[in-house]
Amino acid sequence: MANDSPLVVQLRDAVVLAGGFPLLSGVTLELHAGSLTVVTGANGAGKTSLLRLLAGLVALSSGSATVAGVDLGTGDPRLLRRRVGWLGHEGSFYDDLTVRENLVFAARALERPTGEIESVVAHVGLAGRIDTPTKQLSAGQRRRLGLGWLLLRRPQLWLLDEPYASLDDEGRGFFDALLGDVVAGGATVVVSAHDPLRSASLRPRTLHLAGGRIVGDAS
Amino acid sequence: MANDSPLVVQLRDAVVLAGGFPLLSGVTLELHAGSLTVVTGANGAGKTSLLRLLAGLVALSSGSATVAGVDLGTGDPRLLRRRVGWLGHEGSFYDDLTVRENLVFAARALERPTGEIESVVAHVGLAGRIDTPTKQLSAGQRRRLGLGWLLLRRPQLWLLDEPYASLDDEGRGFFDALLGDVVAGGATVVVSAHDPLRSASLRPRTLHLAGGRIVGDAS
Amino acid sequence: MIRTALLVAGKDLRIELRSRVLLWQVVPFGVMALLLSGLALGPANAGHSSAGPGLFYLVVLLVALLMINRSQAVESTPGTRSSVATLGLDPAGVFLGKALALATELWLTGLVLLAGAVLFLHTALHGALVALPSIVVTLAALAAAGTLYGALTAGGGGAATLLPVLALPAFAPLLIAGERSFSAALGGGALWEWWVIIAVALAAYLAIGILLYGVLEES
Amino acid sequence: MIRTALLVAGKDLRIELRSRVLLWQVVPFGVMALLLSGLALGPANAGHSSAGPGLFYLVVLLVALLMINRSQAVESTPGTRSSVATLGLDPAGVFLGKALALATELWLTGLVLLAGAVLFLHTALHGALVALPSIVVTLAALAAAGTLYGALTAGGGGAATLLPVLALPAFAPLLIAGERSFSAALGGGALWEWWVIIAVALAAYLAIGILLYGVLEES
Amino acid sequence: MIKLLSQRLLGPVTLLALAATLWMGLVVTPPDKVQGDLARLVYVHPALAWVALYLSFGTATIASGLYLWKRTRSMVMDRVAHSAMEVSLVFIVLTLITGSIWGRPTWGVWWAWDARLTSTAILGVLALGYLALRRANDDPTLRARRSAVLAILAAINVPIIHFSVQWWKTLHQGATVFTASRTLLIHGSMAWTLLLSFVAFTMLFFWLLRARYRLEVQRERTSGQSLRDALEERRREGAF
Ligand code: HEM
Ligand SMILES: Nc1ncnc2c1ncn2[C@@H]1O[C@H](COP(=O)(O)OP(=O)(O)OP(=O)(O)O)[C@@H](O)[C@H]1O
Ligand SMILES: Nc1ncnc2c1ncn2[C@@H]1O[C@H](COP(=O)(O)OP(=O)(O)OP(=O)(O)O)[C@@H](O)[C@H]1O
Ligand SMILES: [Mg+2]
Ligand SMILES: [Mg+2]
Repeated sequence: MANDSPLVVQLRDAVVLAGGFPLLSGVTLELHAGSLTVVTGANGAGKTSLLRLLAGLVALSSGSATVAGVDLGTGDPRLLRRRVGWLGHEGSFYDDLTVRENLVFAARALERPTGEIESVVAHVGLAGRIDTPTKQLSAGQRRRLGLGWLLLRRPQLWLLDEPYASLDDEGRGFFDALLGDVVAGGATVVVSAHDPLRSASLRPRTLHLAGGRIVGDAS
Repeated sequence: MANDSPLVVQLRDAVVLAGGFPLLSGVTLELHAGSLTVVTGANGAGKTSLLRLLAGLVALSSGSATVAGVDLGTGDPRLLRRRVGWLGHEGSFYDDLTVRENLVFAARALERPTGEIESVVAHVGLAGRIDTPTKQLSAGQRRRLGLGWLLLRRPQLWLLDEPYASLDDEGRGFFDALLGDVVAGGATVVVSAHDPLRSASLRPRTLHLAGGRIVGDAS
Repeated sequence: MIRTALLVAGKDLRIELRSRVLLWQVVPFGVMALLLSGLALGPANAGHSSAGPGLFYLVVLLVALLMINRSQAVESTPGTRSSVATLGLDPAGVFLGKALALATELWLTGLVLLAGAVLFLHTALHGALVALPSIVVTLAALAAAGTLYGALTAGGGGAATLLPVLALPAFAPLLIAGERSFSAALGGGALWEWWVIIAVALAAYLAIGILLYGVLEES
Repeated sequence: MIRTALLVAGKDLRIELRSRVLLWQVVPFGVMALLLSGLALGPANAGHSSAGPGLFYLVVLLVALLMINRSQAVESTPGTRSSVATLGLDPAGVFLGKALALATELWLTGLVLLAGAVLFLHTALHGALVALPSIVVTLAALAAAGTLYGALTAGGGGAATLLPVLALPAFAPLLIAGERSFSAALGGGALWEWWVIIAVALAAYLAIGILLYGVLEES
Repeated sequence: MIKLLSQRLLGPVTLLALAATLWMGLVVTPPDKVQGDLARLVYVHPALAWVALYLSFGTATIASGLYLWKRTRSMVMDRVAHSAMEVSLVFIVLTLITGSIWGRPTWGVWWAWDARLTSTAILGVLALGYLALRRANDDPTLRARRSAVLAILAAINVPIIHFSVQWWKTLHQGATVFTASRTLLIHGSMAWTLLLSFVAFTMLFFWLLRARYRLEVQRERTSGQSLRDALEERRREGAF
């Protein structure tokens, strides 16, 4: 796949071990800025592990990896983490803080204005829950808060682990629209999913994982 | 809907409160043995709450409810719980025990033979992970273990909260087949889902929730 | 009830064994705390052999608090709670099982601490051996009370910190009684009054646990 | 760095404030522990005013262990870890912030305990006031050290029990120095040697934290 | 009619009894030979202690027991237990304060590691723990169950504390201060005043208990209203 936008992800034979077990058993991959990639594969294939590697949340055991300009072997993982946004399986906030307080914390941490927060919250459909402690949110509402958090951050590389799970129809529609926006804005998006993306207008590259390796690659 | 099989669920104006907030704001519902019901609704509509009420995991605040022959207001919730099976958002086992140990514990607790365990594990596709501690399983593998746990139990009332989430294609196929079996065997199944069921041969009753109430009911 | 108790005790002990927390963390902590309390009192008081029983029980208390926390933490991940609840285990059996597991752990730790007291605090070996029966029974009572208080404070955010507040007043008389009869053993005598307190406490906690543990579990 | 520190400290204190754990649980626990240590020592020793400083610091230590656990628990739900990691906060700032929040909580609790010591242990009020500066600095050092050790043992199953094992040896010298200078204040004197130890410890822990907290956070 | 009257009269009569105690204690009775006016605390402190330890703790325990017994389980019992425990805490604190005030001049210290003092303090922490547990649980049934069990646990604790602290103390210390104080009570007017103080503080207990209980009922009534609002609002959530 020829592409002249800069490389955002460059993995070469990346291996990730956990307690002697290879989560990733040698992944070679290049992703360009502004691309949309869907990672599929059976349960336990290594999708989440790949995303975690790209987020700098697990350490590289062998091979080489450069993500968002940071070498995962030698670079500063903090620099990398500031450039990626992560939406995981679990809700991912301080459970005792409210929706608003969590977002204020994130905004301050990233030195962003806090003025946008209300509109972001309304955007993801949580306006009625803005002062509810996060631990009381339903599964889908947590997901939505996760999206709000990313919207506020607007990272360079979006890593989304099964984003559709527990979102309702309207949420998925919103999510698809967001994805289009983000990619058009030049950010790179990697999504792990068991379902194909719903929107026909998004034409993602699809990677198929099995046994911790890429075994299929279709654009 | 006329039906002469016995009633398994009978709710009348059921209200469930959490910290003054109505998770369910008055649900009236009857379900017969051998029925398959899908509960849909927007995020935060109350699907999980309804399932938790049916499992006896949250207390009824007002209204009346009888589930599997147990009155939720006055009956013994333990009796009810022995009759229902629950598959929740979260993995639901002792994280430090292996797949096998968890299932052995469940089998012993229910006074079932432990001989079936190996075959159940193979059935849900975890044969290679039988001696892995549960906390190391991937999201989908946890779901599969949850299904295995239910298979072993064969409860009278199955309560499944978004079972498709994080299952791969093969897992979903397996799940659909299981659902058919279970219903045919006379058990009652309630599933919360954002997607319609995949199998065309299953003809579920679909309840639509909004604001903690049932606002739509289609067979 | 006994069957359930053994099942639950076995499960708890297996989890403990797996994590090696007892060996690597709790016991060293106990020995460390013994040394530290000696330091806090200053050489003049600690060298005194009369301080032995008091310090022994103080440290046992600290260790017990840690272990009670762990014993409850195992049960209280949200997913685990729901799934295990639907096994409908006999609450009296669960109580006895958890208490038995806790007692076993306390007995083991107690032995090591006793050795520590003999070595570091100049407690007479002979006296320590004479005191052994009273220690065994006191620790059993502590385990029964601890299991109850653990269940009382399980789940919820600040539960782990609430435990010591509630449990300390309950443990105080046990502490005193144990300490007194230990001191009496060192002095060569035996004080039946303290035995009465310890035995009554053990019986009372066991009875309350068997009768009321079910009330605590439901929620 | 300072900005991050204030942000993090504010967040931690807000979470504490929300749960009221300090007021309702930690402070009563401290008072109870004071009473209990008095009991464990028996009336003869406890009545002695010389026991005051030792017991005060012993209880402070216990309270500190509780609070360090809480301070880390807030960060260590799996989802929270990933999301907050991708904020890329300055680790030195995070360290300072968490230490500041912890110190604030310790100062407040220390005040209450000091009052308790004056009331229950007959510690001279004047002496206690003279000792106040040394107590403030010692508690700050404890907070800095505690934050470091907390991060060291964060996550993982047995973390809560591992903490005391590691932290107690580090706290021992602080405890001794604090106790000595408290005793000296009661005697009307001031011992600059102990001040040196406390100040050096504070400076060392702060320096280590600022330099190395980043290393601890990654993993 | 009698019920209404007793409800109406409880407050005023309590106040009257307290005023009478005050007048008897301060004016009618003579000062003590040894302790002087300080001895007048005997008309406050023991009665407070009685209410704190036995009356209110006992009420809370019995109400909790009734809650736990399936046939008498109701939120009324839960409210009574809660109210009684709160009142108990207030009285325990007052006992501690009056005791300390008394102890400072007589024993020379605010606090001594005496059996009775220690057990009172422990009981105070128990009551505080009970209230803390209530705060830590939002769900009303869960809260009611847990706190009822705690009250029962605390209750078995009370005799154990009593005996252990007693025995433990007699092992370490000789004479107690209380036998000495008892000799104070020979004079007729003093005995009567003491009796009156017990009656007055007992009535005060019931008055406070009732007020606290009513407050709780009131609170629940308003929360009943807000519940209806909450239900309305929740139902509307889906209706767009
Ligand atoms: C903080 C200090 C004190 C506390 C916590 C305390 C607590 C109590 C308690 C709980 C009782 C009720 C005992 C029962 O009825 O079983 C009581 C009774 C009594 N206390 Fe105190 N007390 C304190 C100090 C004092 C002092 C300093 C004096 C007098 C010098 C005193 C004199 C009495 C007397 C005369 C009674 C009446 C009951 C009897 O005669 O045994 N108390 N106190
Ligand atoms: N310490 C370990 N020991 C053994 N196996 C491990 C360990 N840690 C993880 N695993 C295995 O590694 C794999 C992790 O895969 P990962 O979570 O990346 O899967 P996934 O593709 O995201 O799957 P899913 O679709 O279920 O989310 C699983 O098969 C898991 O069982
Ligand atoms: N204590 C509380 N205070 C306020 N709101 C609460 C509280 N507890 C729960 N909620 C709200 O109650 C609803 C819970 O709904 P529930 O979890 O049943 O939703 P759901 O239909 O399963 O949604 P999802 O599709 O997201 O899983 C949510 O709107 C949540 O915000
Ligand atoms: Mg995954
Ligand atoms: Mg849900």
